[in-house]
Amino acid sequence: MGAIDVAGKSIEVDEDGYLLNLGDWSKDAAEVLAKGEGIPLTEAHWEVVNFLRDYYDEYKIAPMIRILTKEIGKKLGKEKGNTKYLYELYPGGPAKQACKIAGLPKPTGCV
Amino acid sequence: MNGEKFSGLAVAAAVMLLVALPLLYSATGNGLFHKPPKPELVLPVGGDGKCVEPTDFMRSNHMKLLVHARDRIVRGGELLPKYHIEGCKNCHVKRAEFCDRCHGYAGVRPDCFECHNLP
Amino acid sequence: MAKPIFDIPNLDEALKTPAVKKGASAHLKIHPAQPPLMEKLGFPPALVEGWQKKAVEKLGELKEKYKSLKLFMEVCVKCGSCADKCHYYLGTSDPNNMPVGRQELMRKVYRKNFTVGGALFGKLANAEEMDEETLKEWSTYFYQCSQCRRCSVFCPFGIDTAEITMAAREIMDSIGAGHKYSVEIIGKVHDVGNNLGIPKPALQSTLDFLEEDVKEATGADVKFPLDQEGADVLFITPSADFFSSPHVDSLVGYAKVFHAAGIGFTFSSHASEFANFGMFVGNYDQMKKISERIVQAARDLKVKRIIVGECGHAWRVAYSFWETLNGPFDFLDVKKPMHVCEFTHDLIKKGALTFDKTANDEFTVTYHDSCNVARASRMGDAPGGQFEIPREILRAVCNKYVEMPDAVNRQKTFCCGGGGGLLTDELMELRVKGAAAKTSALKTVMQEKGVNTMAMICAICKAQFSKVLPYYEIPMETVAGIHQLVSNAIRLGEK
Amino acid sequence: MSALTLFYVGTSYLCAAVFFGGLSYRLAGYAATPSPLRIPLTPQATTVFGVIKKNAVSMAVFRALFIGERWTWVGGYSLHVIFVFVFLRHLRLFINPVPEFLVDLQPLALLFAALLPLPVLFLISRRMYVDRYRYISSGADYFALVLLLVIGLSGLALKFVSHSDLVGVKEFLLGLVLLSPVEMPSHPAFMLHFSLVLLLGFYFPFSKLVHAGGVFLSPTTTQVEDNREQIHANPRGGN
Repeated sequence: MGAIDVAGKSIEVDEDGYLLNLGDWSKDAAEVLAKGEGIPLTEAHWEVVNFLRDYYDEYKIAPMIRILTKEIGKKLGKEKGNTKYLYELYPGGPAKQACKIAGLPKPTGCV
Repeated sequence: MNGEKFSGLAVAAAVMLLVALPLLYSATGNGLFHKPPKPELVLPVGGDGKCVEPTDFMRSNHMKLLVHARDRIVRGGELLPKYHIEGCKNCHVKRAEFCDRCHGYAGVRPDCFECHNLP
Repeated sequence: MAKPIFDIPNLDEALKTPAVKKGASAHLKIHPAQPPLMEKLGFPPALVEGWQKKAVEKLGELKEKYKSLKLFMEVCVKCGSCADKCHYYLGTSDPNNMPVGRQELMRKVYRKNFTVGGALFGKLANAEEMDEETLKEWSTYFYQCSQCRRCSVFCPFGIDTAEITMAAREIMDSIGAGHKYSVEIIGKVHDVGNNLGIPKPALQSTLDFLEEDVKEATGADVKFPLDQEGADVLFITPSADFFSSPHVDSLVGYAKVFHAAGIGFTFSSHASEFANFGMFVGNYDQMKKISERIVQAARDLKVKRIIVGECGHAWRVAYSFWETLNGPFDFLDVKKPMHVCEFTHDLIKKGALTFDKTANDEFTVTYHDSCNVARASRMGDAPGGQFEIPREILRAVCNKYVEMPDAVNRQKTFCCGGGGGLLTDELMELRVKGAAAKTSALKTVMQEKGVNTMAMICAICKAQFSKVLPYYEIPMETVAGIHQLVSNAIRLGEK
Repeated sequence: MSALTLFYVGTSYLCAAVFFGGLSYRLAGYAATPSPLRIPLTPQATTVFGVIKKNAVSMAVFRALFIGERWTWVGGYSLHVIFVFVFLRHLRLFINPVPEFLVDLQPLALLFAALLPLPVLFLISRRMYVDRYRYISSGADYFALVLLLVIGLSGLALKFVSHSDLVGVKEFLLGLVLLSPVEMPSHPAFMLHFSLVLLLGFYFPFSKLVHAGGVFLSPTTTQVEDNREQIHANPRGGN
């Protein structure tokens, strides 16, 4: 267990660096989390983060990767609607790395 | 009892039985609690009743004396009448009544008689 | 991918026996399970008072409960035949990852407490008490075993380290020292119905999405029904199939097979998970409770039979354990669980499916035998069906199929490196190193025979290889499910 | 009866009790412990006959070791084959009359039995010089091998160096078997050899040497794999 510092405020994270309390998330927190992963957040990154958060709000789980790619494809054009593009944005994997930055719990299972 | 447990116990019993088999074999021959059988030898009647070496020594070592003697006589050309097998015949007249008794008992087959003829 | 902070094994050397390096993987630790997670499963929340004694008591209890444990503790002659057969030893060089070395970690406690020699001679007889140091070793190295059973193939007495690892984890759980990954996942199964924690609405939306997606791509109305009472078949699959790639492509494949064969099936939201991590933690009651959900779903949905998807350890649980745990399945028409490969294979043999094999022409395919399918279960009527049936499917749907070398194939297959409850990020170094053995074989057929696709039927293998192959500069797209390739080639008779 | 004979006779019977009792206890213990779940190592035969057939072959040739570690197989297998000849060599001292075929076998049995030190020395040095085996070897592993070595050497000494009165030895051993002990031949090499064998007998049931019986009871290799054909209930019931 640890904590990250977001604008002077200490926020608890789990062993893998995921937020313990979803309510603690903010855009600043996302920036800090992204920095920890070595990822500079661009507009394209935010597309993914926002979609994940919206989906999570509704379904209490991150979306299937296929749903995510299709959604990104719809928004940003077909050539970006694939896993390869997502891995370019989030080399650690869209499920795990993007979820972390979006403040979602870590998807665990046979994934 | 389920099948596996039964087969397990059967295997355990079989292993034990395999080790105990010789005991059973012996026991059926003579019965337990009887002194073990031992070879009955017909000893020479004539002579002075003494072998070339003491009896105890001969029991453990006659084979070596004979083999050594053979080597020295046959290969070395020596004359060694004392340990020559032909000398044994003077007292131990019948192979079946002397040699074979112990050899049969211990399951040892000597190769002396491949060449030497002892009736 | 983030730069690794550890050495990546050289694949050319990966199958060679390394020199012993003591403590080489001692730093690879699991995350302990937090108290609430432990309590949910009825385990003590944290290390209990007098845990040393309690651990020994539990060991004593388990050795009387499992013949395997008792016999395996006592008959090892330490011949060393297993020593270099473990992918984790090959990958890490740590002697505690030699199967016999791992077993010794438990055996020394066993000797001390349950053998005359150990009690009399102590350290001289390699007997030691359960203490802090021992627990540390246990919680390290019993989480560096993927329960793949490869060692037992080479053991003259069939000693299976998996049985010992399961017992060790059961003992550790019972004294309050659990592994977060497995314990958390089992909790989610009880709460939500699947490992990933996908609630019913999300599951429904995912399946709806897939229906649309397949319709778009093929024009066929392939159904992905959920909780449909009275369907012929209850289909149970690992929840990763609803979430990850390439897993989902096999999910699409299953649905297409049912569609093409005209057989109705349904998923269940109550039992939306095939995986059974109860086996990984060695807990009989958990394993039973987890699989009970599936039986319940089958009763509730009034199906005639249960068919299961591509998952290795769960197939072992289903094939070898289900009826013992939850049977008999008298209420079903077909009482034995059926693997989706058996199902598809039967349909192919009957001529009920047609394929356009050229759809897979861009792939030169090889097959990875998953450990629990290969060494702990069967498919079809004859021993070895678990090897032949998947291969026959692949040959039916692909033009280019290639075998991996015999030394790492079929019964002698190497684990992907992520099985047995080790598919967790904190063990990434172990997973990468453990994958080296099989990956080196893959690389051989890639170089020599132009293989670009490795098919498999295990959700863990798929996730693990997708993640670790890039460390060896092999693209993650190399990984495929068998029904993914079926999906590519199957003709749906429409469009 | 001399005090020495009395001591050896007493110890021999105690040893027999410990050996047979201990081994039975251990093996029956394995047999009686349940296997709640079916765990055969697959692919496995689907019938009892099939499993027996498969194991008869793989146990007779030490198949797993053969495919696992060839040099250890060479040492281990030859040692076990030699045990068979050692058994055939000694059997004549425990049974009477001696069957003819056993007498015929003696020269051949001696030829092989006399090789015993070779695989033992090989197995000892393997443990000493290969790092993996050195790591896993403990005092007990060396003890068993060294004990075998000195038993073998003392036995060979009886044949080749200091010959004993074989008739006296057989009478003594047969007396033990028939529960009617007689005087023990006081031959130093024989006493040493016999003492070491007694030690082995005492040690056997407490040690890894029970693998000799345990190998037949291992669930992974001996369970029939018939989950498709049968329903297996947990012999313990619910858990």
